[in-house]
Amino acid sequence: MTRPAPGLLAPAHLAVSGLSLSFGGLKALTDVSFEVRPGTITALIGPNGAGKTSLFNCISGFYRPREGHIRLDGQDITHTHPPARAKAGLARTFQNIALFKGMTVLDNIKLGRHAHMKTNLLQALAYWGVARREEMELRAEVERQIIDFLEIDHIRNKPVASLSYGLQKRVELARALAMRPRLLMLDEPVAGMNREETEDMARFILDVKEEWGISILMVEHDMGMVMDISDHVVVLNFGKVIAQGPPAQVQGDPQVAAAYLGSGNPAELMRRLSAIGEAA
Amino acid sequence: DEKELVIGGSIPLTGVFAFAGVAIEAGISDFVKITNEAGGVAGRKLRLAYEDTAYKVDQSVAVFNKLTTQNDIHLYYGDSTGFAKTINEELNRRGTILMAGASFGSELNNPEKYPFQFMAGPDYVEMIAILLEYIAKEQKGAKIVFVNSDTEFGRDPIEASVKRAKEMGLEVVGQIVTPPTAVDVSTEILKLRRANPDFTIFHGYVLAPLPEFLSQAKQLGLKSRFMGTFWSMDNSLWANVGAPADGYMGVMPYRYYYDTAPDAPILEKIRKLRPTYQATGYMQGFLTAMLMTEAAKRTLDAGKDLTAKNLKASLNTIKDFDTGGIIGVPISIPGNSVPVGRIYSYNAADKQMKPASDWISLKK
Amino acid sequence: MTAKPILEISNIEVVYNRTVQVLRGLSLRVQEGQVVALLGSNGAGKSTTLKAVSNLLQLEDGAVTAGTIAFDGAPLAALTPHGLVRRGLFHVMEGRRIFEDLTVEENLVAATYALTGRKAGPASFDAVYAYFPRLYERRSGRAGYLSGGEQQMLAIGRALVAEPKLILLDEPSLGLSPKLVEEIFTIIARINRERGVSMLLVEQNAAVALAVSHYGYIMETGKIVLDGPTERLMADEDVREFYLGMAGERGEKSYRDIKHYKRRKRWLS
Amino acid sequence: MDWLFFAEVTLAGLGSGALLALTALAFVLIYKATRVINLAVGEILMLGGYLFFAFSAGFGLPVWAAIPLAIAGGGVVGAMVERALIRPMLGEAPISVFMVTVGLGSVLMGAVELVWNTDPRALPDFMGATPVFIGEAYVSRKIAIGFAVAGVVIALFLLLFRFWRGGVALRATASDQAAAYSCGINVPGVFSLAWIVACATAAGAGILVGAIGGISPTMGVFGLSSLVVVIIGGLDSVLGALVGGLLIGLVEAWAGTFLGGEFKLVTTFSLLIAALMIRPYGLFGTVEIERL
Amino acid sequence: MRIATAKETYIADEGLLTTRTQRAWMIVLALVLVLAPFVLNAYWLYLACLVAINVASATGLNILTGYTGLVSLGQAAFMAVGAYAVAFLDGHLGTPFLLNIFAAGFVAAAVGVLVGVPSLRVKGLYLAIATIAASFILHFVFTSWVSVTGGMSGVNVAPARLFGIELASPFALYFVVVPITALMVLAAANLFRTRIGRAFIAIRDRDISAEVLGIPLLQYKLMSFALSSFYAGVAGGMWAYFFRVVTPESFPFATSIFFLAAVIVGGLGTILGPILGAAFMTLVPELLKYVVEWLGPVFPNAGAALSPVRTIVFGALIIFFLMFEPQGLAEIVRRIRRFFHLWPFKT
Ligand SMILES: Nc1ncnc2c1ncn2[C@@H]1O[C@H](COP(=O)(O)OP(=O)(O)OP(=O)(O)O)[C@@H](O)[C@H]1O
Ligand SMILES: Nc1ncnc2c1ncn2[C@@H]1O[C@H](COP(=O)(O)OP(=O)(O)OP(=O)(O)O)[C@@H](O)[C@H]1O
Ligand SMILES: [Mg+2]
Ligand SMILES: [Mg+2]
Repeated sequence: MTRPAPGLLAPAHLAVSGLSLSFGGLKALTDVSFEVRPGTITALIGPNGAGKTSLFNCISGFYRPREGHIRLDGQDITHTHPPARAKAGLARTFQNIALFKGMTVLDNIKLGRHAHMKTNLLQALAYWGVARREEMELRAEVERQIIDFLEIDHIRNKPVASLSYGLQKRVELARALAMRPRLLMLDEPVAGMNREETEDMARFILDVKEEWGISILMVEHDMGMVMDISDHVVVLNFGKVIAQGPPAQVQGDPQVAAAYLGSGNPAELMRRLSAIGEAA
Repeated sequence: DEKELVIGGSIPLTGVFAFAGVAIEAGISDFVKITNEAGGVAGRKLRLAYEDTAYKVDQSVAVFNKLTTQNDIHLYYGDSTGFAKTINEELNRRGTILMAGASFGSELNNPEKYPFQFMAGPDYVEMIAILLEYIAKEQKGAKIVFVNSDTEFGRDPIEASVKRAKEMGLEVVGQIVTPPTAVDVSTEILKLRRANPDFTIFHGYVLAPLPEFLSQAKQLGLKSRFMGTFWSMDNSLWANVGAPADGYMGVMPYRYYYDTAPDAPILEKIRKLRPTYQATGYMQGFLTAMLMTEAAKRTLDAGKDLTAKNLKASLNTIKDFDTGGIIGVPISIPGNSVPVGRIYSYNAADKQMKPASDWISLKK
Repeated sequence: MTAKPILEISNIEVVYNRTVQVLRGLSLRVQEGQVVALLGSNGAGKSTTLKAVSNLLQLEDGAVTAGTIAFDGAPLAALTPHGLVRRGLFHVMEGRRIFEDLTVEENLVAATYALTGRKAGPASFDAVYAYFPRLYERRSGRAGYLSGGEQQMLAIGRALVAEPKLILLDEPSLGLSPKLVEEIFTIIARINRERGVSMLLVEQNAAVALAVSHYGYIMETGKIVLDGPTERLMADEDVREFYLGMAGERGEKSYRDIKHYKRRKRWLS
Repeated sequence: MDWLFFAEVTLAGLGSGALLALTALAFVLIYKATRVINLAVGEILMLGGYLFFAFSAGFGLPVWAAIPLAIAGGGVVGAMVERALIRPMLGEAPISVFMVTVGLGSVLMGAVELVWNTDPRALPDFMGATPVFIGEAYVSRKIAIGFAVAGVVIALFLLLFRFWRGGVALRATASDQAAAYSCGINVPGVFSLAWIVACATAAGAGILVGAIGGISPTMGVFGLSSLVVVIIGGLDSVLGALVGGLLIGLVEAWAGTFLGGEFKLVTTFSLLIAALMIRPYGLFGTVEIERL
Repeated sequence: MRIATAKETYIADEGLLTTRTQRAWMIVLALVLVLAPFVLNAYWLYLACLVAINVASATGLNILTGYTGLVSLGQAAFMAVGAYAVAFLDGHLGTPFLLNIFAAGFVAAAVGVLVGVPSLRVKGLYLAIATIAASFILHFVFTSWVSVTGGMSGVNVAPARLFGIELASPFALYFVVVPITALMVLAAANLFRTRIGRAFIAIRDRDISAEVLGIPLLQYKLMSFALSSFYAGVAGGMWAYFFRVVTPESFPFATSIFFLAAVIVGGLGTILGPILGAAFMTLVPELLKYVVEWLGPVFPNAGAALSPVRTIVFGALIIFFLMFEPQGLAEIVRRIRRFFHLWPFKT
């Protein structure tokens, strides 16, 4: 595998402090603070409706927080426009797949690079000079570094709409990687995947961290994977951070177990469920 | 083999002006038939080659191009002011076609700018001038309101007519403009009531919204009399309106289908050909064909080529010409129009437009 | 338990857009009162199977080209999708598919159409709110603003309102927190055990799915490749490795240890 | 300022606004159930006018029979159109379906021209002529009747959607057809119903509009004005149709009176753009949920 | 049957015409276009020019509506802006033909940007109606700004002149109009090979996620409006030289519907779509006239009686094509191509 040019993708440091967000009366986030250290995988977990996706949206600029700051490598980006953040190295995938249905896989991936390209309208209409060169470079890079890496060469010219769910998630990851990310945000990357596909995805995520040297922030409900691959875990509940630390420590936290994890034990669950059967 | 004389036609058989187009087509066709039965024109058979334009300028142009490539055309019927203006350059360039049409646009009544076109009646300004003369005779210093639709057609004569009315000592107490698509005119009625004129002159409408104007005005007891121009003067349209239509007046350059005046043998013929009422568009088409054919006949009789210049010159030689009674007085065409007309008034009991004045010829 | 099947699928084939064949001679049955799990990898055709049962395929330009499906002893090919629902077959679709523009309560009202011709009195949502108190709190808010998990609750809540005999559940645990997964599956089990509702359950979370069900099917590329009572499936080595994430006798394996080239499924045809 | 005149103009505006609102209802009903803007509403309105003309003037039926027959005729056309053209387009892009309704408009217009030719016609008078006076203010009788009818019909629909679960079925169908099916909602039934009721409403509006301004194959443009109403009120809101209709009626009346008829359209359309900048989904339209 | 063509380089893979057959067809087409004026009569040349003008405008609308997803019913008004711009420049400043055409594009683009401003907040069909509003407001400007537009009676345009040759006949204009249109179509095709084209499509498919992925929405939506109206403006400019008179009624609202119909019937979001659609929509009414003519002997007076039938058939054809092929004519062409590509195997 080819590594990206060194220096280009210095892993980013994200610091969120005192973030609050509300929708009408609903407080989606309250005074949320945490950090993503360069080159680590930070997992964001919490019950449904805790505000994880909303937090992602604040970081990528789709929601405007009421209070608080978001800093990328020390620079305050709380009020920058979403496209500028993308250019600064924030890339993400979406909980409900947001691929562009009218484009092929290849075009979806190429789109990720948009903010880093320079072709202007006139050059584009003429497809001459910069436009042509830039497109060719992009194509070569995408092929070498992303399509090969994620093993999606067989589908590159297919329209994304015809792909199965698992592959679509993989294309989303590919598009995010094409954005030259320094911080990659993944919203439920393995939801709806079976064990085998989850393993594939986990391997990609680890590779991205280790070989590309990218910081990763990830929302995920698959505790097996979260606990195995993350370096740091932040737990949200009702919009507040209720715990954070290394995976093992968080897993042991009784508050987290009560709000989020449940029994965490299929055998125990099975016993409970058969008890229901007998009672009836 | 046998030489023909072809009248080309861009005629709106569909679209907003279709009601007129259908009648026009019938009128021209009948004229062609009658002429051919009488042996044609200077030994040539007359033929109408036409197509529908939906009253759209680009379609009219397309039809023009198509017909002129397929036929040897020297006479042409065009359907709108827009078309007349658009095609004018082309007519000048070709110099082989004399054109007239459904437009009485006052702009076209300009032999310098439109040397190869004419209209078989007064232009819109002249029509209103005829109305004004009638009014001035009826009631000195009468108060007038102009009501027009906000279209090229509707706006055409208003400015000039307001000026003329003032010159004639009439008082213009209001000008009302309605959007092109208006059906409901209740606010305009209110304005009219404020102005309280003796005469209201409509222009730029065919039928709607005039009946509503008339009936509401009656309800309100307005004293105004209502008048309109050629395209709103069709008898059958008003026949459906019923009582409110009674007393509606307007300027009409031709006789109506049912006119049994002794000096109108052509109408007799038409009634034989078509036993039911034919609309005013029919007369317009018929007379237009007659005049352009006359121009061609005079050109051919003089042994000249059928160039636009010769055709137009021949047309302008028409003097005290008998139209077979379609127009009640002999006509002359010194320029681009035939500034003659007569005031008719609708009689609801008989369901007929009845003459309310003598033929009025405008003096230049 | 009597062995009367409430749903019987025999040898069906399904084709999309008249070109893409997705199911190839698939058969399965659900006994009355049982929960049956249907497992399989992405794109195997699980959702397609459920849509074939609920007659919703035609909406996506798909068609059953061979085989039969019988619900409650009667072939269902002739029934309209809504007619089927009114007879007691309810499909909780993949991706939740709640009505975003409607409020939570209106979503439940919409589900009362399933009772047409079966129940006279006004429907009550108390049972739903008892199972999912969170929905009660948000009952007059627009459903589109609910979080993913809340929407899933609503989707299952609609099924409850419909009082069906058979529920087809398509990935109910998708995007739910571990705790909620347990809760929802507990509720699924309760609905089954307390009300005797049969279920056909499609799930990626094999552990919980097998925990609540009596019988299981495993499908790959449009065919059933393995089936049996849950106990037997859970003992199968491949099921343990590929669906439950257990490595041999040692128990669960870690995601950190995954090799780049791994053993692929044996039954893959 | 002449207050009586102002009051009269205002009343006239409200009256014509009510007719716009009634026609707008036809857009709203179809949009609510199918997310389709039916650009043929204007032509169906025209057809309603012609059907009434045919039944009353043609067959000589009394007005009380001709009106329901014309309305029912509109409904029948709606049912046929829905079955033949709209249902097969289920699931296609809304813009394609929109274009189909444009084609439909052309077909209906051609059909009317074929049967009744292109002459503009006046409908037999069935509303009487005595003007109505509210206080001292004059109101045209036809406009007053139109106002009353439109008011009653819209109020009925408002009540219906308030207290009948059918409204939920309608919106559920629009939101997600597959999910609506899976809730036991008769989706094709809802579609048919929406089209039948909407087209019947449009046909009824056509009788009123035709009674005021006469009928002609081009009277379909009235549909365009009420489309503006729907956009200002919100595409899926009955209340929006009412408020939007009255608002546009008023603005047109005031603009036409105090600025001049040539300003009517610009004023309305400028208002439309301004309104959309402030409320992009109209006054009462459902805001589309945008989440990532 | 052709065996799949393996491509050696990315350049080849990203070309507009990727197979030899495609290139061959393109050469044939170019030859046909060059030779056509020497074969066709004035009527067909007139139609060819009209088709070319409409293709240019429809291609522009397709950039906005088909690729960027912003439905516009204002295309006719933008064309009118271009036409008036030409009329003004030609009449008042006497600037040369090509410059005027270009300037018409720019003026229209500026107006387009203005009209596009609401597009950031207003979406979907609401936006479509807002563009209707804009076009009626423009119409008002055309009728009222008499000193520039000549008011209701409009302005005349002198024949175009290029290198001292007067371009008055369809034959002469053909050699200007068709190449300009061809260039514009080519430019549009190029656009969608680059980041800007991709950004447009992304906005169409899901604008909010596009923004998070680095695409400034307002800038690109306005750019799309500008480009689309530039195309309309150039088309309108050519129209002005073609008809040589511009009035407020030259571009009625129905023309906007015509263009939208052309793009949809042809196939939204494809380069071929607007070409086929504009040709289809322009020529069908003409062809229907021939049908009526043939029927003439069978039904006397067919012209008058059958013309409503034409209106019906026209509407019915739109309906039929959309029901039969909702993706438009371009999809049919694609299917035919695929058929020959794989022939004799079944797809
Ligand atoms: N645009 C919005 N308007 C109103 N409420 C919103 C909006 N977006 C999110 N919410 C609410 O904010 C809360 C947090 O939602 P969010 O989607 O962030 O949850 P989450 O933690 O991602 O949950 P899940 O794990 O289910 O995806 C929820 O209660 C949701 O209903
Ligand atoms: N509407 C459709 N048109 C064409 N192909 C389809 C359609 N829906 C599904 N498919 C194809 O059918 C196959 C089976 O799809 P299905 O959704 O049934 O899979 P699944 O087993 O439910 O997968 P997942 O676990 O990802 O939900 C896939 O290859 C998919 O691409
Ligand atoms: Mg979330
Ligand atoms: Mg599935």
